[in-house]
Amino acid sequence: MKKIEAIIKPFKLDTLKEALQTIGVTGMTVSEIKGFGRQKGHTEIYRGAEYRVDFIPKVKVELVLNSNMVEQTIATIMEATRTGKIGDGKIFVLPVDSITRIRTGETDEEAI
Amino acid sequence: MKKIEAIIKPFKLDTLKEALQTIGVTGMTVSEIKGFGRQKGHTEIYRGAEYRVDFIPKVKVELVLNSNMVEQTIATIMEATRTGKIGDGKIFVLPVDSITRIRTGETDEEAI
Amino acid sequence: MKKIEAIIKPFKLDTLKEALQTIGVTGMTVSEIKGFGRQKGHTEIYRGAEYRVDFIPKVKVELVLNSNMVEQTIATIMEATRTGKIGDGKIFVLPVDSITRIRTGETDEEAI
Amino acid sequence: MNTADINLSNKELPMKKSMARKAVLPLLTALLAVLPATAMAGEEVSGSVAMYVVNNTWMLVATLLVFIMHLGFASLEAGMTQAKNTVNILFKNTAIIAIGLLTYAMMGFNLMYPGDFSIAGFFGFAGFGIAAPDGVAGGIAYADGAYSYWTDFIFQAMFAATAATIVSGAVAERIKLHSFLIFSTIYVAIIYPWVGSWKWGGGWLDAKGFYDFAGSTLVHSVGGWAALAGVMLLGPRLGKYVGGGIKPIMGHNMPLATIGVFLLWFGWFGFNGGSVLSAEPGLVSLVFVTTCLAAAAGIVGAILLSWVLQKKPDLTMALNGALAGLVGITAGADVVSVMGSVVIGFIAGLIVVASVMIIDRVKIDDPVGAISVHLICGIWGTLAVGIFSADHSFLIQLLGVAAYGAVCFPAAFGIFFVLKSIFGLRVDEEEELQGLDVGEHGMEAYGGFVIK
Amino acid sequence: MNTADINLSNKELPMKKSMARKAVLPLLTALLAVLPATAMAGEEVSGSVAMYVVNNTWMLVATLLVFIMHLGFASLEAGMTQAKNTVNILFKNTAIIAIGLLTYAMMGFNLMYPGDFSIAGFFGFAGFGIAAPDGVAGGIAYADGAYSYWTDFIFQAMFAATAATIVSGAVAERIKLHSFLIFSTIYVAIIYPWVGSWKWGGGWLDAKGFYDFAGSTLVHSVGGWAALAGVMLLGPRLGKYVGGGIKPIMGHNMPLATIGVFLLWFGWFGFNGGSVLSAEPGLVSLVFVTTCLAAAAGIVGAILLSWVLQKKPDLTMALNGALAGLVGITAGADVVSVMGSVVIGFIAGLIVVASVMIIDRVKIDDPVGAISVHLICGIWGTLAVGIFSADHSFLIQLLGVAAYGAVCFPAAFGIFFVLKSIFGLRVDEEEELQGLDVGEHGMEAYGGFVIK
Amino acid sequence: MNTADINLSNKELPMKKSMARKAVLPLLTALLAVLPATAMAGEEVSGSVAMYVVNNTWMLVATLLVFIMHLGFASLEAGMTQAKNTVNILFKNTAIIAIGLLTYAMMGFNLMYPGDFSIAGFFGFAGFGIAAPDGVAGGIAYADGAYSYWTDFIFQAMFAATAATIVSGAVAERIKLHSFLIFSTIYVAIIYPWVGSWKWGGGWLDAKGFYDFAGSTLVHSVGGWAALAGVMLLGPRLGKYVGGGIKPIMGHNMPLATIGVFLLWFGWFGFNGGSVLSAEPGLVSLVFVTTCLAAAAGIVGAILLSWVLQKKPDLTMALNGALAGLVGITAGADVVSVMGSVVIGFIAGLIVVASVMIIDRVKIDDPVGAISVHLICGIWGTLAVGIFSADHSFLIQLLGVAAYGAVCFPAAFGIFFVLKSIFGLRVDEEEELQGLDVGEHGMEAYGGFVIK
Ligand SMILES: Nc1ncnc2c1ncn2[C@@H]1O[C@H](COP(=O)(O)OP(=O)(O)O)[C@@H](O)[C@H]1O
Ligand SMILES: Nc1ncnc2c1ncn2[C@@H]1O[C@H](COP(=O)(O)OP(=O)(O)O)[C@@H](O)[C@H]1O
Ligand SMILES: Nc1ncnc2c1ncn2[C@@H]1O[C@H](COP(=O)(O)OP(=O)(O)O)[C@@H](O)[C@H]1O
Repeated sequence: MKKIEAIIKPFKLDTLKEALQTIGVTGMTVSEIKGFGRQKGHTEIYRGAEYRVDFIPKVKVELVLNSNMVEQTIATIMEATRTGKIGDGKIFVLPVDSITRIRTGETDEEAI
Repeated sequence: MKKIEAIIKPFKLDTLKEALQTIGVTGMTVSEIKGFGRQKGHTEIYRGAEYRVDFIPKVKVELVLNSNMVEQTIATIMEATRTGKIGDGKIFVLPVDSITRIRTGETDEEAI
Repeated sequence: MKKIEAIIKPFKLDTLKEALQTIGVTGMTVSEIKGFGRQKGHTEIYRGAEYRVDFIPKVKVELVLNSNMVEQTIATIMEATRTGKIGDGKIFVLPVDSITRIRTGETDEEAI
Repeated sequence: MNTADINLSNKELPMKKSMARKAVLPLLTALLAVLPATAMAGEEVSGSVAMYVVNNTWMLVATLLVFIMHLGFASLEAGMTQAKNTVNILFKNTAIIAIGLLTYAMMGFNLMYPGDFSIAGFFGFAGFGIAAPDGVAGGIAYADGAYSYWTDFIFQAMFAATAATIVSGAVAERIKLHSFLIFSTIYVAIIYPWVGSWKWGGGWLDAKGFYDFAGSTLVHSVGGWAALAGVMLLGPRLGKYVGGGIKPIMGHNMPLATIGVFLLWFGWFGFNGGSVLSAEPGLVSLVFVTTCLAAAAGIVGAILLSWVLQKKPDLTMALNGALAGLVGITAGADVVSVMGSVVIGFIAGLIVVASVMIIDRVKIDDPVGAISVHLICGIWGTLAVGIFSADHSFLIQLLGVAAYGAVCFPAAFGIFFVLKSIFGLRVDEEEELQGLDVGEHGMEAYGGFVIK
Repeated sequence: MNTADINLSNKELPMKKSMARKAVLPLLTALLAVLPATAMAGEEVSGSVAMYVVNNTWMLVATLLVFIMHLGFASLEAGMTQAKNTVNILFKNTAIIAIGLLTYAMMGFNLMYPGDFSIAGFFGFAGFGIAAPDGVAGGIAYADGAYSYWTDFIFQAMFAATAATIVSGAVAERIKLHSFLIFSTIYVAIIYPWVGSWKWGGGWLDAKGFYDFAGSTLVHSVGGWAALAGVMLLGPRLGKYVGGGIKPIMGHNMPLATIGVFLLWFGWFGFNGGSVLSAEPGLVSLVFVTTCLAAAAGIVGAILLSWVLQKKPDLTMALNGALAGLVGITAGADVVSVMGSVVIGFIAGLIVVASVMIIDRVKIDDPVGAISVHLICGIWGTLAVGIFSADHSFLIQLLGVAAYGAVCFPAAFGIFFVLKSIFGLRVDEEEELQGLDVGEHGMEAYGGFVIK
Repeated sequence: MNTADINLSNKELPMKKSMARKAVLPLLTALLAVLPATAMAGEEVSGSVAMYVVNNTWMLVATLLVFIMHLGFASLEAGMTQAKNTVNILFKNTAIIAIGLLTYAMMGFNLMYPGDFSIAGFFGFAGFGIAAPDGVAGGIAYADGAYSYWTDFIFQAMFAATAATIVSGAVAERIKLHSFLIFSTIYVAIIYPWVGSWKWGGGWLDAKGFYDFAGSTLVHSVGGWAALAGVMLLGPRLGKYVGGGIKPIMGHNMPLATIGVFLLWFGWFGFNGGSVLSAEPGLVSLVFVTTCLAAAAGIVGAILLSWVLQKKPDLTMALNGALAGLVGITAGADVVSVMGSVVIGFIAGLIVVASVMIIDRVKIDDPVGAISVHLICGIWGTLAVGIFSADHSFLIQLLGVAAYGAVCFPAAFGIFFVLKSIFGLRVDEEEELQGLDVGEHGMEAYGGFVIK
């Protein structure tokens, strides 16, 4: 089993959610984060003093799924969230040892 | 070493914290996230227009611990947070290569 | 490839960011979390009733990078964020299977 | 003035304007219409008429000040409770002012000021609806040149809704919306004005010499008794008292709570200042002084005691202290000395801190401290009149306090009890955990988070 | 008094003080300076002079009440929109009050109250700038003892900015700042006062017997028409209407929106109460009553309808309902019965809920419901005068409504259209997604997150 | 009226009521008690008495308007600083109003208006406590029919606390609570009233012809000098100036800051309008006009300059601009022309933007811009009287400015210095990083996050 962490632009979340549902992803966990990367933040002035906004608001989507789903899912994410502009984000894949559904105690595949 | 990520219902956090302390878990990291899953969100109306609340507020608890602690911890989490109702959440276990305590530089087991 | 998760004291973020840039880290993801650990929270009184503030505000920094960068990066993080006081935080290293840059479709090393 | 005047006037514009803008009788003529015969001597306005206009204007200003107290309550209650119940609290307060004004017009006013009592000094009702007596009877002669009939009504109507609002804070975060609304409607339409008639309507307590200048008892305790009844029937919020201990539930927005308290104080200038029922300079200004010094002393008292007991000064206690001082001085603002007002306020500040802690220890869960502020300090203020004013009897004041408690608490308890058996009072556990905003209103107070 | 008096006075302190603090003529003398000849009989002040001072004082209080309505608008609009556009909305409202006051002094006042019309009853301009007539002409004689010239100006000036503010809410979250500011300047400097002159300036509609007491049409509809024109040219916010469906965009701060509505109601005591243009007790108090009962009925109407239609009672609808009732009663607050005011308000409450939903379905995106509240209910209120007041004709009221629509909508549309072709009206997509706060102002409304 | 009247009256209810509700002498009789002998001719009220009541009523309204300015300050300061210090700021402002009112009653009033000076024109003290002169001496005769003794006291008392509040914003986010409270108490109890006596108390500067209508210098600069002294002794907030550069620290809540500024403006109608010390129509309305136009021009000036310098228009500068205009016009609101007020306000708007930037560059860390707004613009406004009013001398105005600076800055510096050596002024680094809310008060402003 794998965990996919996708860092995307906030306004792409709805599109992504719908795209993932169509390929049968039944669950995900989402959080608001701030990103630092190639996409340089802008310089602003507050009461006369300059400052750089380095961290840009992004959304992190976490998906745990079967290894065999990974490729398709990545493809779907790219399709749904890509704008071609710098700052589109990244997709990380991490190994997962086990999954448990708290409600039923089911584990691994059944728990997804 | 392993990392346990538990997605739970927010109001269960206090109970979980106490349960984990009793089994000797000395540290954890917590964040507010939104979850999408089998537990379907409700439909609401705002100023006459319908909308679905798909993402439900959840809490994510991250624990890094010795591999030998994993089983007991999962059991404890389930006990503490299970309501039997849909949306209780999930427990994911991920491998961890190393741990370092910033303050002392201790690593791995000593750093937990 | 590895993922480094560093839990640090919030006011150390700026220092850390600058330190990481100097060693050529080009991207990171940051989030506000609450931490529970050896650093015991304080007891407060609200309208006459005591309560413990167990969870202390922390910042989580996530870095995905080449395995060969890990050591140096850990060293840099420790240097930048260590105060020697309890609660300085932890550094976790997790394995990463793959990285994809949404914008270009580049993968792994090129995608960092 | 009439068109003739206009053409004569050397500056047409404003005349044309005022003429254009309001299609009413010219000013002076309008006034002549409401003059007592004695003053009908031609164009020149008499001092008495001018005095009537000043008095009435002040009463109207007092009215709008009392109105803004409802925003004060809404802000304070919302700030002192959890974010997930904010919409519910704001909704309740918005609904209550509407209900209060309409029911008071429908029956409250004539219940509170029946004129003649059908049951001597105890109950009277002058009929449904409101209608101004014609001519001077509804104008300058209505209250001896102090205010018009409509001014009397609207000023009193603003007071009415207040009593119900006091309850709202105490039962917050767990009461079913419709049960609360029905309770408020009954309480503000019947109980508040009926018991009010005993004193302000010239009923039996008034005859006994009981004194309550602006409502420490008639408004605040009356609301406080209902709050106590409601909280007892509802029980505490989930997670408030666990394993014998008290788990504080933080207010979610302190700036909002502070705005609420300052607006309440602001409105109190009209609540107390207007209760002089005229613009009489000496008296109104004295009331301003006693009211402000009592509030100030209440803050100091609450800060000192909370600093001592909690090691750190508690903002919410300082805010409660201000209100405690204000509620405390309300019964005697015009009959106690300035020094007296400081002492009354300071003691109220001490009382409110102690009361909040004690009430919490006996596991009565009052999220905003409404019972301590309005009931306990309302009682204190009423008794204080008997202590700090030579002209009033402590025993009579005590009798008044007891009389209101003896009727209001059972009445409120009864209404809540009936509602509980019919609709239930409390939302189900899941809704309470999730918050009443989503449960009762299907929305969040701080929506628009990117992730919906 | 003069130094002599002081030395004679048995209590020096305050004399010295007031003397010291203001370097003006002693009070009575000062007044004598503005007395009509008839009253020059020595030291004693006549009742008429006292009356003049009361009237003027009330008008000044009304002025500051209308002022605070601008904070009401700012809060309501900010609360009902997204956090990322909050600074922009607050900025717009801060700028508008400044622009409104300055342009009204520069030309608006003399456009709205030209005195003589150059084009009979249709257009007149008394010249740039403001200057008070000397002596009594600018004082007690200016408006027949109702208020001074400066009072007249500042009261009217506070009204002026309101019209522009109404637009701000409807076009929020997507309009370019400078385009909006230019529009507002033109609209408030020229259109609002010009069309206002038709009625309040004593123009042709006034001659026809059209009635609009405090501005359901002259202020609210005038603003509403511009809002409609702006929204139509701007188009909806991104993501509001997708695939035929409506995606609601939540307001981000309900306590703020509630504060806004209560402050607007608070200000309305001056908006309507001041429109009596004197402190005449009977009339001002009647206006207080009709205004409050209409607002209360509006709340009830909106709550009931939204509860029925949405299953859950909607706070934002209750808030819009209060405003609907207030806008609805504004045209006839002094000429309808108390019962009439309740009916007018209740219907306004129903209308606003229906209107918000319908306007949304026809894909006109009005984030705060300004069009429904100010335009639709403004029209309803104006027509209601023809229905609920025996002395006014429905047809004439209809004519007035039509006349304002026929001029204001095209005028606003034209101005927006020109601005669109020159500067563009709408921020680019990326800025809209990111929010106008960063885009137009380079800052966040809720900054200071540890991660910058 | 008396019971006899009642029975004669054709409408018993209200009579009974007003009788019941207040146990004071019937209105007219009450007034007769305070009439000057000349007016004792029977029931009929003289115009002078009516005038006295109007004047007094206006002064009381002005008083409550000044009161609400304290909420304005609290909101502005909280909004312009970080969330983690919000409770501390709200607490300070709540405590200050209490301290200000109580100390002013205890000694401030009699220090500021001593009547006779023990050190000619320089220092005088009329004794501890407050007590109204009996009968007419404390009523109609107290200030020549302008207001009663109690009105005088409470109006002045509301001003007093203001000076201390100004300091609070500048020293925010790092000062120890108790040190600040002690400082405020001393400053508001002694320094403010003492130096105030030089002008408003009829002291030496008054004799010199120095003019400060409502307190550009006596209130705002006096507070500003203390703010400057405090900031210099405290040093900047951690992380504000690092490596030669300036790191802005964002305000955390712009709606709150905006509410603050609008409430301050709202209160200014009483601050300036009440400083006429009567309801004299011509003068009060003129003051309303100059005050509002100056504020409006201040906004425009600040927006323009910040737009030019920062490329994007800064909301916080627009807000500071409004206050700058208000502070600027305060010294001469009644003696400059309307055009003059616009110029004064506009320049103040430019000054405040430049001042905020310069003060930041010289590393004086003033989180809310209090020094620029109150001190710098206070000085500008005082000098402007010498420029824009023919009747006043620039040099005398300059002398006044210098005199206050020469005493207030050293005095404040001295008090802060002593406190620093005894208790220390600044919280420790860890507390500052964590925030004063938890450190000093053990609570959060926005608590109730699910994770405690
Ligand atoms: N090495 C990294 N580790 C963790 N997160 C990263 C890393 N690089 C980028 N990110 C995240 O991805 C986001 C987008 O990356 P960025 O370099 O700005 O643009 P792009 O995705 O086009 O390369 C960043 O804002 C950050 O949140
Ligand atoms: N595949 C998944 N990947 C990541 N998080 C998930 C996944 N499935 C569920 N979750 C998280 O677990 C929460 C609960 O899951 P849900 O399916 O709603 O109920 P249950 O836990 O009873 O299966 C979701 O809200 C979501 O946060
Ligand atoms: N076992 C753990 N798993 C996850 N996070 C942890 C763990 N232990 C500590 N942390 C995180 O690290 C932070 C600091 O740890 P703590 O034990 O308080 O001090 P120190 O870093 O000095 O050991 C905690 O607040 C928590 O967020």
